[in-house]
Amino acid sequence: MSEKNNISRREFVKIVGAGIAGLVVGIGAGYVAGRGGGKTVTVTKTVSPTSGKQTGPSIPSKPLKIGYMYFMSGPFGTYGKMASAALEIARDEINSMGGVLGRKIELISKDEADRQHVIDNIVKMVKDEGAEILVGIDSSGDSLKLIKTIEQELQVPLIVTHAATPKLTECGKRKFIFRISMYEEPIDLAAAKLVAENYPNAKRIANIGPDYAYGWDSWAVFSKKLKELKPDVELLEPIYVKLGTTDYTSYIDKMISMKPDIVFSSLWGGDAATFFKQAVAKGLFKIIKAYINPMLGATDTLKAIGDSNVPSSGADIWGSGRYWFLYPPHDVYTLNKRFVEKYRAKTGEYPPYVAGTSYTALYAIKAAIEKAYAELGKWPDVDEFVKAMEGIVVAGPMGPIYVRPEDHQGMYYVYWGKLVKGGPRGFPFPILGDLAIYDAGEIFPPPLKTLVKCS
Amino acid sequence: MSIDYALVQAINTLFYASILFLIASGLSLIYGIMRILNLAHGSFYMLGAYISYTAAMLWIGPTPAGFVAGFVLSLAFLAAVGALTERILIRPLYSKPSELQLLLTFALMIALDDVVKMIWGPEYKSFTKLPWGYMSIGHYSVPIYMLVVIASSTIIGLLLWWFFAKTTIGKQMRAAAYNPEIAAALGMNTDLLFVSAFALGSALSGFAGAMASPILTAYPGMGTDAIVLSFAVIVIGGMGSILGSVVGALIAAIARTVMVIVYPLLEVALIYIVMIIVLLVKPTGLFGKEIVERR
Amino acid sequence: MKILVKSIWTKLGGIDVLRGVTLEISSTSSIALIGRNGAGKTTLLRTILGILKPYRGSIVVEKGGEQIQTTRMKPYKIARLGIGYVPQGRMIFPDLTVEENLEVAYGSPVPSDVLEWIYTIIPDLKKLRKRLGMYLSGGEQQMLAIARALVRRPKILLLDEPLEGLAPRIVKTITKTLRDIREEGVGLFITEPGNIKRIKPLAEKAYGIDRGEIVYSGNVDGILQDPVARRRIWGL
Amino acid sequence: MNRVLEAYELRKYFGSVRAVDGVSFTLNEGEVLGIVGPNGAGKTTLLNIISGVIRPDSGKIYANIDGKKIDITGWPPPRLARLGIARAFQVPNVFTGLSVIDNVRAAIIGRRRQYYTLKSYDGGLETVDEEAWSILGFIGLTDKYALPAQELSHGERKLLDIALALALKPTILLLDEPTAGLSATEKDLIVDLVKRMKKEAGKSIIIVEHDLDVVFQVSDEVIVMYEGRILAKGHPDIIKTDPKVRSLYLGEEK
Amino acid sequence: MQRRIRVSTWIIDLYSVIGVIALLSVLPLFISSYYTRLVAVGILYGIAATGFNILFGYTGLLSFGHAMFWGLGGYIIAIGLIKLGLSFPLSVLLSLTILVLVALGAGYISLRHTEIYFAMLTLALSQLAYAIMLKWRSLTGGDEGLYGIPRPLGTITHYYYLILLVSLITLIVVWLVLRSPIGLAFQTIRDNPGRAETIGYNVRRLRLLSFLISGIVTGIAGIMYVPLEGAITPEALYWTFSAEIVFMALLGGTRAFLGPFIGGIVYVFIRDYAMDITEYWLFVMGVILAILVYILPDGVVGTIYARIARLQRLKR
Repeated sequence: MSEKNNISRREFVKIVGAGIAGLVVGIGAGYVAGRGGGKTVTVTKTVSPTSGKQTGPSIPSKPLKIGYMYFMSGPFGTYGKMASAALEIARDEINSMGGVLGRKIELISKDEADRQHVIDNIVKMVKDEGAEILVGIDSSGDSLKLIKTIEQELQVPLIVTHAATPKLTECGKRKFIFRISMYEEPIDLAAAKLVAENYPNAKRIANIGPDYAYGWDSWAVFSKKLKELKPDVELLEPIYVKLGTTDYTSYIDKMISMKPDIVFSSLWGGDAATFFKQAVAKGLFKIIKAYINPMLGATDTLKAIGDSNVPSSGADIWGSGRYWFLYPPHDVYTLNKRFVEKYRAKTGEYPPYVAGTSYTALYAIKAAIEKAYAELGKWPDVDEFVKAMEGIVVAGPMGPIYVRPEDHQGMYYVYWGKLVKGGPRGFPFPILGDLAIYDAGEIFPPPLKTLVKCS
Repeated sequence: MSIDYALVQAINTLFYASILFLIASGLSLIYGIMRILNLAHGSFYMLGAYISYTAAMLWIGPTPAGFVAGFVLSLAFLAAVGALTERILIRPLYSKPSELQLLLTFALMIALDDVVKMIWGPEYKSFTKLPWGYMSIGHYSVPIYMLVVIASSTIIGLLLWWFFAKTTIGKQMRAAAYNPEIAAALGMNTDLLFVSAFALGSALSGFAGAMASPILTAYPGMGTDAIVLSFAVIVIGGMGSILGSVVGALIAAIARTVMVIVYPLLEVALIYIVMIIVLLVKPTGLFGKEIVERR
Repeated sequence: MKILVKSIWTKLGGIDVLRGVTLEISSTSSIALIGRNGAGKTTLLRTILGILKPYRGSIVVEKGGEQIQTTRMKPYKIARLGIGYVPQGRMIFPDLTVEENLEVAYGSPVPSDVLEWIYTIIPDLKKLRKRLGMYLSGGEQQMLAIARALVRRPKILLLDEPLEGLAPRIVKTITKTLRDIREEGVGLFITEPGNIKRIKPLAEKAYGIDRGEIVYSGNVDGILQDPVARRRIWGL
Repeated sequence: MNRVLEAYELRKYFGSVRAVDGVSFTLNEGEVLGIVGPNGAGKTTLLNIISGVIRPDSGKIYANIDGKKIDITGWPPPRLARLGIARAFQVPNVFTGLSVIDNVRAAIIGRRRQYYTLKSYDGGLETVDEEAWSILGFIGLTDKYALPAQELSHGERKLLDIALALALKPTILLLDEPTAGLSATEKDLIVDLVKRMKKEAGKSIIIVEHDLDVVFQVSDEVIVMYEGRILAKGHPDIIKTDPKVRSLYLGEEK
Repeated sequence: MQRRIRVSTWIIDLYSVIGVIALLSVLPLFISSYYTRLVAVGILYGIAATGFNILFGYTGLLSFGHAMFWGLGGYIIAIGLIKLGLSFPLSVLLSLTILVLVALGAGYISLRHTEIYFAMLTLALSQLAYAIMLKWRSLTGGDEGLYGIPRPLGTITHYYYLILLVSLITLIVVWLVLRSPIGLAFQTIRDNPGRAETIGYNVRRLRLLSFLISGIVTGIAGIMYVPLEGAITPEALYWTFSAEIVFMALLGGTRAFLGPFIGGIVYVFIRDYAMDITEYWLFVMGVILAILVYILPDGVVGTIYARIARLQRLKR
């Protein structure tokens, strides 16, 4: 696998290289594009960083208010807590460097768990509390619900850091909405490749996912791609369960009775952990070859699963996510190392993927504003900000992210990792061991093209 | 369908029915004796789950001793919570319209969700280990823990039967359920009987939470789903009847498993369809007696 | 022991059912309270027992030289002072057996000596021990209701229309039983809708009640001679 | 004299209990028929049969209203009400949340079936109000018209209950223990009202009462029931001295 | 005898409705568009609670499933607008038609009982509707619900006035019905169904009528809410929302005509405030509700009415 990864890595560097032309990066950070020594790409600052006390006449003096919304309570409440911790780290860093063109960042927030009032609350942050830019959104459904409100009513930029439905960016170009984080389609496409390449004998493929668009779309993308790569697979009747289901035992035994070789599952958060534990208890992993979960690379889920539940034999368990705190490796990519250390100092935990992407979002905002300032010599208005965001490259803990202008979608590599016990490696929870890295250029569909039905 | 498969699904069903029975029997006995529909009953289930988590994961560790300590603690704690709830919150409302009792328990329900978040945080609390190992049935596997839960709830069911059939205080509760005024005038301490009944019902719910959470995990809001299912169970079985709770729980669990296997689309809906049919055909439930509203 | 009822007023469902009732019940006498249906007899008993609270007046239990205010006391505490209650319509717990009915009133399985004592007074119950309350006949239920009131060995027994709705033969049996109980040194307070003949063998003294007011107090025969009481209670 | 109500051999058994066991009687137009008897004699069951709450096991009831003789056996209360047989209840059966006048209006509107209109019930239906005020005047509750029924005294509620029955413009009025729960003075109000309903409003009335004193004051004929049967029947003065009745009530020797 | 009747409380209610709506109509001039939206939500909650109260406060039936009408009204207009591509008026018409059918069906079934069994039947029916909306993915979007629902009249403020107009009409129609003999009939059934029957009312038919009107009014609120929010999820039908509707009605007072309407608005503002001061806002709501139960069982408006009534009586 390493040979192939070397190739894809080079592909990726090309894309980043393309984006680098004339780019402004808020952080001067070294990026080492490879594990254990490869070619080093240094992201150079073509425009001098605008940190410091830089206040022109056109720059407002009041703080820059950024509103964010995540699940702060309920079954997925940890996601918000983790993301907001990361946002606070980024805010403090930026503010200690003098803010964005001298404007300090101020964060305000609302709870996405209040499902009936997601839109109300977003509107409140903008109209009533004066948020100039929005960040966040955990649920795909909520992100789609917000499109109309953001694009037509509010007309403020929204940087999505978590919601992963292709429909958000790939079903028509949004004007004010950007997504800095990985979306589900490349991860699912990579999963299909992973299965096709590593499990040539696997025939029967089962699915259990949450009963909403994310669950259906993930299976649709994965299964379509897999059928294309490996026409002999048999796709079993997919199982969908209500979000927040706690008793999977009957489903698991039903699945066992279907005798699958591979189980694909897009369950996430607490649901993923609950399912996993019951699957262990029910011996599912003893009878299958591999378990593939695109959302397993979440530290909170892994913590809930616990080392004791990692089967020592049986199926390979693969997980992915938007960011894995051990990649790029700390010894070669100091930004990631620094972020993990800061996050641990603040929360006592290892950063989950939502932390990585939300942290990066603030730097993307900073970079875009400074880029626009460099070109226009003034604080950008909304349209100018949008223009600056398009094509920007920003370095986050996961490495540089290139924001594709055509669809406002952030691009970087996809990783898949195999679940191993964390204890022996010094972690208090299971971690993803050997990583398979899929280059963005290779795995991303072209902009505004998706296997998912858009209507 | 192979016999192995049928067997494991039967065990899954019994496990689910056991939990439902424990919650619903508590709700049912409180209603039967005191005519109070406690909406916070599901929240007591949730509290039981968290206490068990605290004992087994935070204090003692996921050993059999930790789990057993969790069961016992949640039973005791929820008995106390139930007693205090009846004594302090509900008793002043006995003379008021029953809507107010319903609203008060609703208030308690939503408040307890947040209390749990304040103490334990909003995330899923998941037990990383089940005690007592696993058993194989064909190429299926069954955690012994599930069998322990089924056995425990069977024992609890028998104990409840024994309590109401054989002990004086159990019989006094039945007497008070029939006519609390006469019971009091004959010298029975009905205040104590009501507190005890409420405590017992609440303890059952807490115990259910403690038993369920190692497999089903604990999370804020788990009570809201549990209470509405319990309503279905006791309406089907008959409000106030312990045997009704057994049968109602079995019907709910069987309906669910069958739907999971045959037609998952209807899984969520079926229990309410059964509930509606029972209410229309036999409003007192399969084993219920006529319930006289009491003010 | 004595129960002193001092000009109590009690409302039931917004109705003044008792309008200043004063009377005295003692453990050394057998008293009849005679009044039509709805005159306030049951309400009076329920007020004495603390099930209903008077909004004016007071009730005092005199016991062993002590004066105990029971006006605001909980019913079970009043009962435990030594007051037994045989409610109107018997109110036997239907899904408990005869012995269980006694057990719940006693508070634990009834000790054999108490049980023996009860069975000597009411021998008919012995063979019905295991029968459910709902399967007893009216007379049997009445026997059980009396037995149930006796298990705590009260000093005073309040009986609400114990002879009502029973066949003459059963009335005789119950009457005998009650006289035996009286012999055992238990005071009786018996309400009666108006049949002087059947209450006479049981009562040493009578009160007349009409529309929540005591309209007569004296010996049993005298009530028919009193023109006011006679008109108000019987209209004859 | 017109017999507005005739009942023949009414029977109703509950299991082995013969609550009403072959009772026949007639009610003459403009007269008051009193039904008395000790507890459990079957008075209430009889009244429930006449007012249609209970269907008799056997027997017939006929009404002669507006010159037609109609078999009304087993008719439900609303149908009887439409025909002109209304009942007042032992426990005042009024609409506690409504004001006194609205109680009466509701009954008048119900009788007239005037409810599919968007006119206000609260003053918008003038003929209804006219009638309501006259009933309140007759019954003596005019001063309390605005009070919610739940704030009335028990006696006033009894009056309102009778007012509801009167609002149905009945030919025959069935009164179930109209003085139960009343004080001695309130009782006289009712006695007076019953007399006026007979004399001034020309109602034919059946009254079931425990208080013989009341019955003797108002009735033209009295039926004494015992164990489901008629023990004696006749003019109040005759009944008063009937030894069977005295024995029944006082336990005196026959 | 011909004394003049004291001014009818119904006239006071009408003036209150007009006064409150007038007040609400100038409100957007003074508050931000966020608060305009919030008030709009409050108004619609108020209408939903008013609908509920026709059944509960006036007819004496405690429904524990009124979220069904709110949610179905919302879902059907959303389906009409985005799945069937109907115009706004046509979608409203479709939604109302289906609401009538559902209300008649649900009423026919649940009115076989009263009191606790009625509450349980309405609960079961609404949970069934919830399950159907959750699972009929092709039509309802499943868990995720429907979104991107266009709002007629564009801006919030314009739509606010449409909501206000609809609310005014709805309140006046409800007012007309409740002060008509039908409303009196409902109240007689609430107080004493047996007697209502004997004085000539067809109790079952009138209960069904009340259920129908009640369901439609709550449904209208749901219909208007969805274009405001632009989205709907199955939570709109979950039983806890039914309980919230009960909460709103009792908050305002079920014995006062405007009680539930004011209750809805107050509810939204309490919640908004609670959410601002703490993430544990549900706890705050629970405590407020509990306090209400003990000290203000007649609700906010109901208590004011009772005070006024007592003053009036003292004067006379």
